[in-house]
Amino acid sequence: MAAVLKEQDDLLVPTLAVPTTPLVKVIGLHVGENEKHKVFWETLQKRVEQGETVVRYERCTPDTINFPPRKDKPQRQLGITEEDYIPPGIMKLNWPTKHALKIPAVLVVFIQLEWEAEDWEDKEQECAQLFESLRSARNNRSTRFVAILEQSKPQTSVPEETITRRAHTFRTACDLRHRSSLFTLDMPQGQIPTAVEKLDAIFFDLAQQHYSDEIKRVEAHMDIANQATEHMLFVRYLFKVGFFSELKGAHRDAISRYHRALEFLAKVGFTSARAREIKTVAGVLVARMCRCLFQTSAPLEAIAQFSAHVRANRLRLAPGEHPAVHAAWIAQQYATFASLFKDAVDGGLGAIMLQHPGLYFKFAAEFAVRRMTEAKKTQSHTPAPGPVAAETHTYIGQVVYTCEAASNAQQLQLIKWHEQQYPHASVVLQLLNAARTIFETYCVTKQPAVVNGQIVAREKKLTRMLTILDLQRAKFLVLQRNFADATTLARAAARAFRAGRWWSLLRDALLLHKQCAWALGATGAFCTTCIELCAPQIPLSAEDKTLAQSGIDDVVQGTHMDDSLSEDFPVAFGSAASDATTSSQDGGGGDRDQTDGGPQIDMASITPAVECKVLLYEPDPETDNRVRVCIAFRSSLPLPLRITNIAPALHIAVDGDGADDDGSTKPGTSDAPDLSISLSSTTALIPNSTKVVELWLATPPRLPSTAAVVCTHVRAAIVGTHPIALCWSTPDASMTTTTTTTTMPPPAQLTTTPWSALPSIPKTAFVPQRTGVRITHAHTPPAFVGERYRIAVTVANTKSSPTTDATFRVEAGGADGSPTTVDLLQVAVDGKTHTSSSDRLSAPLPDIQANASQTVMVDVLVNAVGHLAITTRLEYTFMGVECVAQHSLSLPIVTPLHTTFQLLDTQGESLDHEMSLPAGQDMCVGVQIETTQPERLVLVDAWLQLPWAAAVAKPLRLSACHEEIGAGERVSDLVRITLPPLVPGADPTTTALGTFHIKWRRATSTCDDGDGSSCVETTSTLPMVDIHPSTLDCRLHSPT
Amino acid sequence: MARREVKRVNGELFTMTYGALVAQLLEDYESDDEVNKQLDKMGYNIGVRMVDDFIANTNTERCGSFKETCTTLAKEGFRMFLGVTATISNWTADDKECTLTIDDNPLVAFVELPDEHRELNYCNMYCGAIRGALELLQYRTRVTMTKDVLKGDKDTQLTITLLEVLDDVPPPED
Amino acid sequence: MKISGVAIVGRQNEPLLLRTSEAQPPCEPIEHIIYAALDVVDDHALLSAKKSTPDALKFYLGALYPLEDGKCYGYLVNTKIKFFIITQSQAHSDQDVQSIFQQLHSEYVRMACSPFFKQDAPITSAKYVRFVDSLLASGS
Amino acid sequence: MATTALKTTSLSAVEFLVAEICRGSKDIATTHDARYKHVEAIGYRTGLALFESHSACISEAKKNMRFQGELDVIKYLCKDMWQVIFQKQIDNLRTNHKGVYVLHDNQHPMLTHLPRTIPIDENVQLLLAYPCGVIKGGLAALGITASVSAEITALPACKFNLDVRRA
Amino acid sequence: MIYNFYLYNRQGVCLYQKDLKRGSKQQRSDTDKLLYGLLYSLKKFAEKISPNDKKRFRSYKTATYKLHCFETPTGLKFVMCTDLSVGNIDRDLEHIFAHIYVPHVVRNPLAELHVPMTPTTTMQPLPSSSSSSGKEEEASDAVTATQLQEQQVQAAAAASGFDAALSAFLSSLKYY
Repeated sequence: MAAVLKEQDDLLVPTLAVPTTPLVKVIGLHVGENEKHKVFWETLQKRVEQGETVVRYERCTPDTINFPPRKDKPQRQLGITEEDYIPPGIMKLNWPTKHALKIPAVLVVFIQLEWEAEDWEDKEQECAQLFESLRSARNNRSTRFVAILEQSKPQTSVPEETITRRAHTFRTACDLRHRSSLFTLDMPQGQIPTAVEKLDAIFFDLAQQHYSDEIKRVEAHMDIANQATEHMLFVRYLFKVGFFSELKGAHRDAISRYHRALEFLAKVGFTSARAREIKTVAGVLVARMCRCLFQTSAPLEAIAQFSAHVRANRLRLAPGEHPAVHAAWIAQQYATFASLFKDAVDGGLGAIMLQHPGLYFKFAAEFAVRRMTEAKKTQSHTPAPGPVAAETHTYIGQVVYTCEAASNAQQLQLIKWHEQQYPHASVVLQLLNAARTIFETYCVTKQPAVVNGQIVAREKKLTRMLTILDLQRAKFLVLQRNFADATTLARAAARAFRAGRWWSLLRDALLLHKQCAWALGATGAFCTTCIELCAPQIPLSAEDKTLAQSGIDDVVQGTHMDDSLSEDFPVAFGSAASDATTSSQDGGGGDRDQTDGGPQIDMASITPAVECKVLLYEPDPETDNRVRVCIAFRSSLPLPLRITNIAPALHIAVDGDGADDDGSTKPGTSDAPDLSISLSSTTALIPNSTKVVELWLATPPRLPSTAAVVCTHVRAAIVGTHPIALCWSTPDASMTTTTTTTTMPPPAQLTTTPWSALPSIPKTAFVPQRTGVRITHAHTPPAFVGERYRIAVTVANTKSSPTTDATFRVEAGGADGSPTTVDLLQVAVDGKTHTSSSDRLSAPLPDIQANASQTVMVDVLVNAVGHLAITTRLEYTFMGVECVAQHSLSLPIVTPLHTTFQLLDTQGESLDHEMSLPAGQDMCVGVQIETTQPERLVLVDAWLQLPWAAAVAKPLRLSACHEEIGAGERVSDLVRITLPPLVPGADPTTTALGTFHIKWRRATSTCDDGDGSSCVETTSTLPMVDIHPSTLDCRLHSPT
Repeated sequence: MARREVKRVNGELFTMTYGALVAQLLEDYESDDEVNKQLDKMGYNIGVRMVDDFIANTNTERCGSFKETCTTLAKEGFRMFLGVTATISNWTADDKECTLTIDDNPLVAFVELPDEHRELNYCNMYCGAIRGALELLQYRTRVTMTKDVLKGDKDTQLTITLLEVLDDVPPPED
Repeated sequence: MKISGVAIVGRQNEPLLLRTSEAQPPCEPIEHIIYAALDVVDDHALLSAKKSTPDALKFYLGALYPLEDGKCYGYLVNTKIKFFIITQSQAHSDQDVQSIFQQLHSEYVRMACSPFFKQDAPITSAKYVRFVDSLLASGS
Repeated sequence: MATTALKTTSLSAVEFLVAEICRGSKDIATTHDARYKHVEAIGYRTGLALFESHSACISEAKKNMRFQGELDVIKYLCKDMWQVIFQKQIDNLRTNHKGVYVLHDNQHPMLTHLPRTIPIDENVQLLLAYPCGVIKGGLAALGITASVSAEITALPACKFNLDVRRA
Repeated sequence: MIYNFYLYNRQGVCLYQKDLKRGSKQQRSDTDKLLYGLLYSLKKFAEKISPNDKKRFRSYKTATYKLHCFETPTGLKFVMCTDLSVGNIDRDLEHIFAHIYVPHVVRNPLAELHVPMTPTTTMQPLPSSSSSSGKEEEASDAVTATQLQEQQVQAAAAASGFDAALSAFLSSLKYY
């Protein structure tokens, strides 16, 4: 990771990444030749590897070991103020490395010297000199010396007093007074490991002592320094103490020291000269703290600590400090922390979806981007800086352009130059990549999914976060000119955003995609994106939309494009045809087959800027048996667009299996449409107005009666030398069967009807069952018993084409077979009448012209109370298809007139049946007629008939004729009759006195013609009498 | 007047149903004007029913005057049906015209009138309802919206004009 | 608390309203923040579907994920509408955030009750936008 | 929530309005289907708004809590919302746990004023278009798409059949 | 005992009538018209002569029967003919209005107001039923059987509820 941060930042890397464990160096260990040494050394290494020890061991020779020189500081007495002494910087850059890598805490010297060696004195002298030299080299650092005397034979064999004596002299000679500074290695090879274990522990202790001494030393300085004023010094001291404590392994102490260091740092004057240095130091301090915190496995503290740090410094710019520099600094902070975090995680720390290193890499990237933009702001080609540029790297965070050495002008120039050289894009990209890899591992969640019945948890990637990252990555890939990868990323992102209807994001993705397509010369992809960019949903300034469209024009015209489109891309467009192949691979939302040379844009797979709807109308008479197709276009492009070769693909779907029919005939699939046509004339699409292209297609002469025409897709080409085909296809073919032709606006109105109101493809048309004929009855409810009822049946051809060989059928009874109480008399078609005795009649009908109508008269005789139910059918041929229209009528039938009789004597007293009358006696019959109907009726005539009475052969008329009665009114009248002598030999049985007849008609219907067409006669019987031949009288009976 | 207990329901239901109705009508008809008409018509049909329901629940004696009637309608009627009260004011000298002000008009709660429907009288049903109710009480009136909250006025106001006092239809002469 | 952005996302996770304060906009484009945050909301939704602890069913989802300079909070209501608040500076009491969400929601409901309200369409109601902006403005 | 802001109206007012909507549908639509759709659409809008505004606070206990699953929603519909709309609760809820629910309403307010004896024809069915729409819209507001149909068992009882389409 | 019951609206349409005089065969056809005329003039008369503004006319007696009339402000007239023994039954008539007419007719979503509720309204003269077959199809279409039925149903819907409730109520009256 650290590799990302160039220049100044790199210098910090050792400081930040330096190992913090005690360092022990070993001299005189000849692993090569000496078997024992070998074992000794390997055991140590093993311990290090297995983490049994924290000590770092290094082998070296007396002359390779070199302690960094300690530069002598001016001796300071108490009470000296900081005017006398201002350190040039806060912290030396190389200081931590010096102590962590160069200066050992313990120096172990192996010496092969037997206790009983003859030349003991000489050897002792050598050692003395060696240690002498080492000591001088050490220049009074507190590094501990340890000597190890190797013995070939075990000590026990040596007399006690020799050892003590010689040991003593040796110590004094080499000045190894310290208790644990002289050891002997006398055991056999096998026992060495145990010995090593002991020694390792001892070395560790010594190291601890060493670092404690160092701490004490530094603290001594602190005591004399002035807390109130010499902040920088205190920062330095505290840092040192902290660092030593780290080496010591006392992380908590370290943390607290660093903390205090920070506090002091905050007090240091924050001048533009120092700003950079101060912030860098702060960064270092915080980094060290976080490192400790992670090591003491307190990640949350670390995070809190760090975010506090960033929050404190985010806006902390010194006057005149260049924002780019600041952004760079923050970016670096994040990057550092991220890598620390990452290390911790790799070291087994658990992280969660919402707290993981990836986030911090992301943030780092954000600031890297900000740095870039800030740098761009002041971007003006600046020459390489002069000799001033010799950078001094003695102090942390001091660069030449921030140290007082350079003037402001120079500084600015240097910064510009520096930022200019800086490979921003790649840096950002690396950060983003790092972020993404980590995101991938954490953006995973368990999702319940139903697998054959039971619910199981399936892992699901939360891809949105990644998509966003990819979008950004794509952006920088473009800057890096890595267009191929950028394309793939951008397209994937675009797909996601399109699906989610995140238009503004989609726009960004598309713009990238477009740039790539441009650079790669992928015509198809380029045009696709351009078209989509113009879609109304995409938020884009008018100019940009225009730009996008002009891009298309350039392609179709094959003109070379100016660089107006995007800064400095290669003009990559050759002829569209040649690029067709490439475009088919990396073309945008799904280019399909390049059948017609140029690339094809499938509008169904993108957000279309040019919409297309197809409406199919039923065949028109003028265009005998041709389907009329209206193709409506609406373009959202800013400028007019000229298209040509408009070609709808129509299929004939037979109902029922229509669905799978369409399934097989989706656009793109091989089989050709049943009906097709291509309009070669060009059409201009005016922005945001509906343009309708109308054309007719011949249908096969005789379609099955359930056939329907289905449009599956439409193709059109943008006019130009390298035309680009557009293809609108049905979202899914299954819909085709469901759509109906009911709510279709007439072609004339298409341009005016709102676009949303237009039914969109797929659209079916020409469903032949739908007849063009309507049958209606004109009549007056209710029907009256006895009436001859004339029903005017109007057969109207509502279509604009004639109906041929029609037959009109009528039958008694409702369509549902409900019973009726009428007799069909006749059917009259313009004058000609057709009669039949049966309860069904039929008559041929002349052809009915378009929008004409034909009236058929159906006469029925209503013969009883009940229902007048008739059903009329019309069978006819329409567009060569047999059709049927049916209508049924049902009316209540009532008796309009009620008649009641009374038998009276001449005085008008009503006769009761006990009374007997002699023959020749006069009597009266009182008749009362009333109607319940609202309709007024006219009594044309009314008479009595007494068949049995020879005397009164002729009917006795009622005077109440031509009376008109309405609801609730009554007509009554008396007829005087003389009971005649009995007919000789008349059978003495009960017979009717006679019958009563009324002839009437509706007041509304005129009755100039005497015929019964409108006049109705209703008959009712008079009361009964019975006749006794014995006596010459008859006895009346009251009516039964 | 002894008022009987009237079953009451959450006011939102009425408001929202009415809103839904208006919105739907706007889809079905071309012009706002037609919608206004339809609302007025429906209002009338509701009004003629409401008035009987009202009388049945608050067994009111016939009000003496048009003035009295309007006041009752504003006070009692609105309270009973919509749970708000309206106030009658600005009587003309001849007591033939007044304005009815609906204090917090429940119909317009939540409503934000879109600009394309400036012509719409959102609350036009009031007019019809009042007209219908008064007509059954023998007053043929013209009711028009004069102020509309949705059009920026501070409250909803209707103007009621008495056109004619109806009398029982005499029996047909015969 | 400083609110730098407010977002409302519809049933199909399509954006209905995205507003940022001009004074202090969030560090990255609000689209990026919200789009990514949807992942976390999904996660919550799945969670609540599995276990039915009262907390899992709360409208208030708490902080969704950390931003460079703030947090993104989420609020998922019964009607599957998602509300988001982007704050600057890290620490806020949940009560405060929650109360803001409740205001946002109830105002939304008022708007949604308007008969002219279009379901699942980007929010155009001037009234509501004004309200949201007032929230953004009152940053303190 | 906005709910508290509003006063109450009389039940009759709502009845009159709905009845008039059904009657008025004649002026817009000719066929019965069209009329039914028209009325249902009005119900639908109502349901959307109504549930939108109520789904936040069902009960103090469940304030600002999400429903847990479909059944929870349906129960809410039968108890709380029915109370809001019709001042009663659904009397009986049946489900096959596969997305089909049957809500029995033994005394449906839309039908109470009808005489028991009249034949169940289109006009009577039309009265139920509104509640069906409300249910549909309400569920839609809560993100459930369902087909809703009502059938009258014996006046004034009726049952609503919900068929939830699961994605 | 109750002889018969009539309900008129202000237009003088007899919305409903009921004969309880068992087995009376006199023609109802015009009595309702006559009765309305009578009521009308009585009302006018009462309004003229009444000293104070309590103008309402409640009932009158003849040798054979007593007629009670209750009129709502909306001009609905509830009329009942009873025998002489019956006292003031305003309360009952008002009850019929408030608890039978309103719930069963006014609040009945299917009922048409102000059309006669007798189930035999099928024969109501219909606007477009003028038998001119020359008229456009639409006109004659308007009179298809289905529409007749619809009207019947609605009238019946209004009637049956009201009818049932009314007779139930009447029979509950002690002077029934």
